[in-house]
Amino acid sequence: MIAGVARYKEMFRQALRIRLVEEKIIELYPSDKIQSPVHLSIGQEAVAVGVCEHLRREDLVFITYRGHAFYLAKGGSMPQMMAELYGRRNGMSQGKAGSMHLAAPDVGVMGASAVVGSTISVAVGAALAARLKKKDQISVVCYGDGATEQGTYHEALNFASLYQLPCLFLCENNGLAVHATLAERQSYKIAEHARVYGLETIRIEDGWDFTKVGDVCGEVLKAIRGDGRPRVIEVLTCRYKEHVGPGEDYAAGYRSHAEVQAWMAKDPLCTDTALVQALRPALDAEIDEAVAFAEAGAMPGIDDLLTDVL
Amino acid sequence: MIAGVARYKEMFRQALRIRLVEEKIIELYPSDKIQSPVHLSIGQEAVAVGVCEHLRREDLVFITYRGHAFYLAKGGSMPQMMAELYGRRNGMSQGKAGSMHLAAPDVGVMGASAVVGSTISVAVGAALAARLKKKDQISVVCYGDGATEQGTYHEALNFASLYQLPCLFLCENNGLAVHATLAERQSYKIAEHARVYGLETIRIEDGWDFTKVGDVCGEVLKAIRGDGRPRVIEVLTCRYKEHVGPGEDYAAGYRSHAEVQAWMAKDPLCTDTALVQALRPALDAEIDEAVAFAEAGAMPGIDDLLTDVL
Amino acid sequence: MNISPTNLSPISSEIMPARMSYREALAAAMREALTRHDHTVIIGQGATDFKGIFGTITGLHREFPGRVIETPLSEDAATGVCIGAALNGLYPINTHIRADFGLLAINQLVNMAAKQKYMFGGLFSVPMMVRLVIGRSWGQGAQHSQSLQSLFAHIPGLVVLMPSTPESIVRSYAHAVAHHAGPVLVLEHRLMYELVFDTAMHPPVTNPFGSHIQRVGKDVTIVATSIMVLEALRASANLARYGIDCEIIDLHSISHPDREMIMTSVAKTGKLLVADTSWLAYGVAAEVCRIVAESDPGVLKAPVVTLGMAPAPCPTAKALEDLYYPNLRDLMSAIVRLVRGADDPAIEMPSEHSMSDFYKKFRGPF
Amino acid sequence: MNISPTNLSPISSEIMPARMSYREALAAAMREALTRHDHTVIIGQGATDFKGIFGTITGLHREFPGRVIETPLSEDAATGVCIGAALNGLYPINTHIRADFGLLAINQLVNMAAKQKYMFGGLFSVPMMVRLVIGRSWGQGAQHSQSLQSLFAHIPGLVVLMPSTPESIVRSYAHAVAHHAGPVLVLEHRLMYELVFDTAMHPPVTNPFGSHIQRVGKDVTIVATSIMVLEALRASANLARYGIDCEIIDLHSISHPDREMIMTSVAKTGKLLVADTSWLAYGVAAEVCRIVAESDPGVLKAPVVTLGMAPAPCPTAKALEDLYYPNLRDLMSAIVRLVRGADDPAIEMPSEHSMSDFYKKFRGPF
Ligand SMILES: Cc1ncc(C[n+]2csc(CCOP(=O)(O)OP(=O)(O)O)c2C)c(N)n1
Ligand SMILES: Cc1ncc(C[n+]2csc(CCOP(=O)(O)OP(=O)(O)O)c2C)c(N)n1
Ligand SMILES: [Mg+2]
Ligand SMILES: [Mg+2]
Repeated sequence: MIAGVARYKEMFRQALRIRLVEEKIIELYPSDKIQSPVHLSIGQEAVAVGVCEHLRREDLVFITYRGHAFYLAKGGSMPQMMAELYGRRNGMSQGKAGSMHLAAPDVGVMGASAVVGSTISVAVGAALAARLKKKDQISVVCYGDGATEQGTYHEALNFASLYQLPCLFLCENNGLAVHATLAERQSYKIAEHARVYGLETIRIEDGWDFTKVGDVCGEVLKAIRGDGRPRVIEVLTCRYKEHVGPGEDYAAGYRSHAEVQAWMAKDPLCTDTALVQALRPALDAEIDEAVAFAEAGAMPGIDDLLTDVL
Repeated sequence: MIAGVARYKEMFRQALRIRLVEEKIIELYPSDKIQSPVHLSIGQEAVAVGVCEHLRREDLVFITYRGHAFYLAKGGSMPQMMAELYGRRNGMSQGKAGSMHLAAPDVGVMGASAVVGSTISVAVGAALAARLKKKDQISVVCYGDGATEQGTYHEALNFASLYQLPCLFLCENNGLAVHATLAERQSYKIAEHARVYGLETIRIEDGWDFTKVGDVCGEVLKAIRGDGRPRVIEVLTCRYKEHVGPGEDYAAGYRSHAEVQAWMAKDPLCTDTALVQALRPALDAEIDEAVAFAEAGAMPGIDDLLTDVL
Repeated sequence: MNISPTNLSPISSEIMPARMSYREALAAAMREALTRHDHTVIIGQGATDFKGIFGTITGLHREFPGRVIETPLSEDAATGVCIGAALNGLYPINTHIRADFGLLAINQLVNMAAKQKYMFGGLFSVPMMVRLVIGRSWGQGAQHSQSLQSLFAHIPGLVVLMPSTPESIVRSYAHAVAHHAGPVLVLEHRLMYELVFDTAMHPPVTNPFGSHIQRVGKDVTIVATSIMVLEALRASANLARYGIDCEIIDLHSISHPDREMIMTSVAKTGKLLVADTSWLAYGVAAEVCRIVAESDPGVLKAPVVTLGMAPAPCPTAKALEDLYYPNLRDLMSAIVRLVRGADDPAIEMPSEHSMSDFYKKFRGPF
Repeated sequence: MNISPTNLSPISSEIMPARMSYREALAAAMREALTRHDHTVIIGQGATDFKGIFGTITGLHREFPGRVIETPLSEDAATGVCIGAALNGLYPINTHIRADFGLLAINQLVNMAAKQKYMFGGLFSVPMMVRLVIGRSWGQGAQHSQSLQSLFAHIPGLVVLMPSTPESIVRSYAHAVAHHAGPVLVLEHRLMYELVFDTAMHPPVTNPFGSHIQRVGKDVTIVATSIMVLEALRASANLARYGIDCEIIDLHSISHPDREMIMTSVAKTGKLLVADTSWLAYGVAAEVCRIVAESDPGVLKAPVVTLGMAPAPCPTAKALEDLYYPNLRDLMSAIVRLVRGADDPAIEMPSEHSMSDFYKKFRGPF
């Protein structure tokens, strides 16, 4: 691991890279070049960056429709992702996937699902295969706080714990499912609930702090690599944009803008403007290239329509 | 409530009545008059008898395929049940239900389901209706330990707790789901797990003791009637027969006969043979009448086949 | 059961004005249900939020306190809750913003709701409605675009409807709430929500749970569902100028299609085209073919033509999605070939390639 | 994908002896899968218990330690686990002792397994098998008797099979494990488990994922599934004595029926009867009618006749169940009427009323 300042800078760069990609998406959106729902991670980047710091290429992450951050942090190709959002043939899934279904198996980004909670047990199954095939590999599943309300979550925690499989349950708790708050939806505390299954569970409150997230994830992943047992991390985080789409919807009144502003006041990507300035040019160039790659892509056509069905 | 000995005797009678009905089923089974899977409650009668001591006619119980005990304890008609097992027109569901789907809405026995876990949320919904319609009514759902592994259980506990609905979750924990033990299936403790949802939960270890079950249920039901909030009771119990069917399968080796024998040694229905002798004649007569009623029933026919579909 | 025509009183213009969008009709139906029937409740994810299930129930939770109920992300339990509530005196309306999520509730719908009445020999009934919105366009992709009517319509005990007009919504939803004591599933098409209808232009609905003739014609029978009814109307209007006269049956009742209406029409026209919103295999296309094949296939003067989604999951890219769904041109060509026996170069085909370009108001992000 | 015929090598008599029950064929297929393919695992409730999924995998957990895996009562997660395991190099075989419980797993099967390959443009594949056992008789009732093939066959991306003979099991299961990198659902019929087949009596299987001609005839085409294939064979044997010559197509591949085989046969016979194990509406009956109606309904010399479960949930009482399922007499009468145009009093009808009386070995409690 790169020590101290260098590490901070590198993680910052990763997080900023994600944010700038998503800001580019916001900028492009009115052009209708991206005709697909986009669930932005702006505000939540530190989670992906923190976990991925300690993941190896062969480790797997199972993600959701809100998947840009994890895809990029785990090493997915930015140009191919942009082309995928554009619905082009040079996207990694030839436009069949779009923003909601990012994947890059070559770097361990397993497919994102847009059905809430549906990848949790899938990740457990991948861990089962890792165990049986004696792979030195961790299976990480990222899901939102809302996903914990699905029955499948209960089933998957139980299965993973029973068989003591090498997986990490990573809950990105942004306090919202679409527009509903935790209090409207949950009678339990996520971390406490997970512990009932005999799963060691850590809760990170400062989800804006990528180094802190990285530290904790580093420890936990090391433990999983050591004993092959499943663990849970809950990270509190904050989504700055509307649930889906490029806008802000503070005016809708379902949450307080002040709370988000308080979070932003701690978010290095908002506060460390000097570093943003320093890193931005290179990142902007990379992003522009990705956009150019996407724009140059051919449209998929009738020859693609019925391939890969079976 | 009837005090002391009289109460013991009455509850004993209720429990014995159930056991004798099921022993009659065992006796009849080789005749192929009952051509339907039977999931016997022998060994578990005290649970139904204990809970139903404190339920009113208008209270609802949602039960499972292993439903003879609850059906009878809540006041369902024995002749109609027997006729239902015989597949006759004078069964309460004209033979369409059979042993796995007992119901008697006039006394609050809501339909039994043979899909494990599927009535749990249904009971919660009935409690929601009770709340909205301002009925003074408790909705009780009985389910096995295995049912707690279904995702729907998690969802239903959360829903009931969030809306604080007047229902009782009653888990009959016989330690087995078909032939699988708790250790093979559960990483959590049922009572501890339920508490995570903010539900007051009581665990009864002496599930053979109907007065004890009655005492605890009485308290808990009183509390629910008082504040309208949901609660959970887990009762440890013991199934003496095979999972489904009239036989014993100790030879199969999936559980120890000794443990069951230890349980039987405490079970009043096994030990208090004097009281059995005293009560038996009247109960046998009632049961014989029920069987006669069933045998006299007409077979359902083509006119019944397509009624009550929509 | 109550799936046959009832005596219908006229709909007040307050509930159904002369011009009205599909969404407005849904909103009117929901408000009516809550206003006229005390025991009606609405249960769903996002039921109380500011978007109000795409604007169909916005604000109702304030107007009817306690009767519009948010649920956690727990489709299975929410459906079970509705069944239990129905068993105990309420009329629950359960919403899903995508039909795809209905798969998480299917155990409750198929193993429980559909069977409660029969399985217990009539001791119970489960009056409730499930609203399933079919997603389409703006990159819904494979998991937000399914049109699962045939899965449910295969199951005895369920009534499955696909309203295609405001009147059909207003009539059938009111009938369900007031007169049918069983589970009714309605599949609403998201692409139509903002479409404004001239309500008088559609023939009046006579059987709320039945099929409707939307256009009388003699050359070909088009049996269509949901948005494909509107496409069929557009195609027919275009083709009428060339002397092709289509009869259009709005199937509407997917679970209980009007066999007689279909057979009478096909006997007259001799030609049948089925246009559905889902896959052809084991879908509406298949079921309509069964009706004809079992009744009298001899009336067919040509093979049946079927249109639906391509046999693949739905791709996200617009370029592919436009190929995935049949468009107006595909439909018109199919009709022309069926009626004339071959393409007819004299008939001008629309240039439009994408249905969503026509139903313009549908634009992301949601 | 690999759903077309491959060069099939002969099956050793060790795996398929001359006389063998359906259950024994399943057991042989399961053992073969574990023996020949290191990456195969079996996952299901009761997978390691002494009953071993009705005797099809008994003891395998001891023979193949760690590869036969018990699961909690969590159908959804168990299926998800299988999908994840498949994505990461295993070939999971997931068992359900009743097809009805598949509804608890359908979100994973339809929204995930069926779409993994297409949705990601070919980046993933999900090689796995799901065994769904159809319950029947001995009072299975509404929730333990469903035959849900059409729900799955409606969904692109799934292969759905219903083997009716030991050879079909051995061939298609081996093909799935060795050659098809996608989800395969097999529906096995509980009533056939103890039925002993004379394996040489059935024509050899040439396409493991295809349809098979089980009997060549000229008077009527019977397209049948699963146990109805055996019923059709029994009916045909009886009727042959009266000069009625049936052709029987074992549909087998519910998701990918052999359209050409069906059309060639119907073109020859002019008469079609479809006998399926499920409801007619939106079922196999409908899909086969679609194939004919789309291809060439003109070949039909009479309306298609369809047989399946009555349009209701399954009743428990034997007296009703016997009416609920078509029996041999129903099938024979239907064939006679279709071929002869009317009942023929000269033809002796079997007295048997219940199919389960014939498949005698099936007796409760389970
Ligand atoms: C099974 C299912 N139900 C409902 C939805 C609609 N939906 C999409 S995202 C979402 C909220 C999910 O919240 P959470 O899990 O906290 O993730 P977040 O969006 O906050 O990242 C909902 C309800 C869905 N996609 N899938
Ligand atoms: C959803 C579902 N999965 C599997 C089954 C098969 N099955 C029937 S009873 C049973 C065991 C249930 O155990 P438990 O809940 O503890 O109840 P018990 O039988 O012990 O009373 C199982 C797995 C089923 N009926 N439904
Ligand atoms: Mg969230
Ligand atoms: Mg149990």
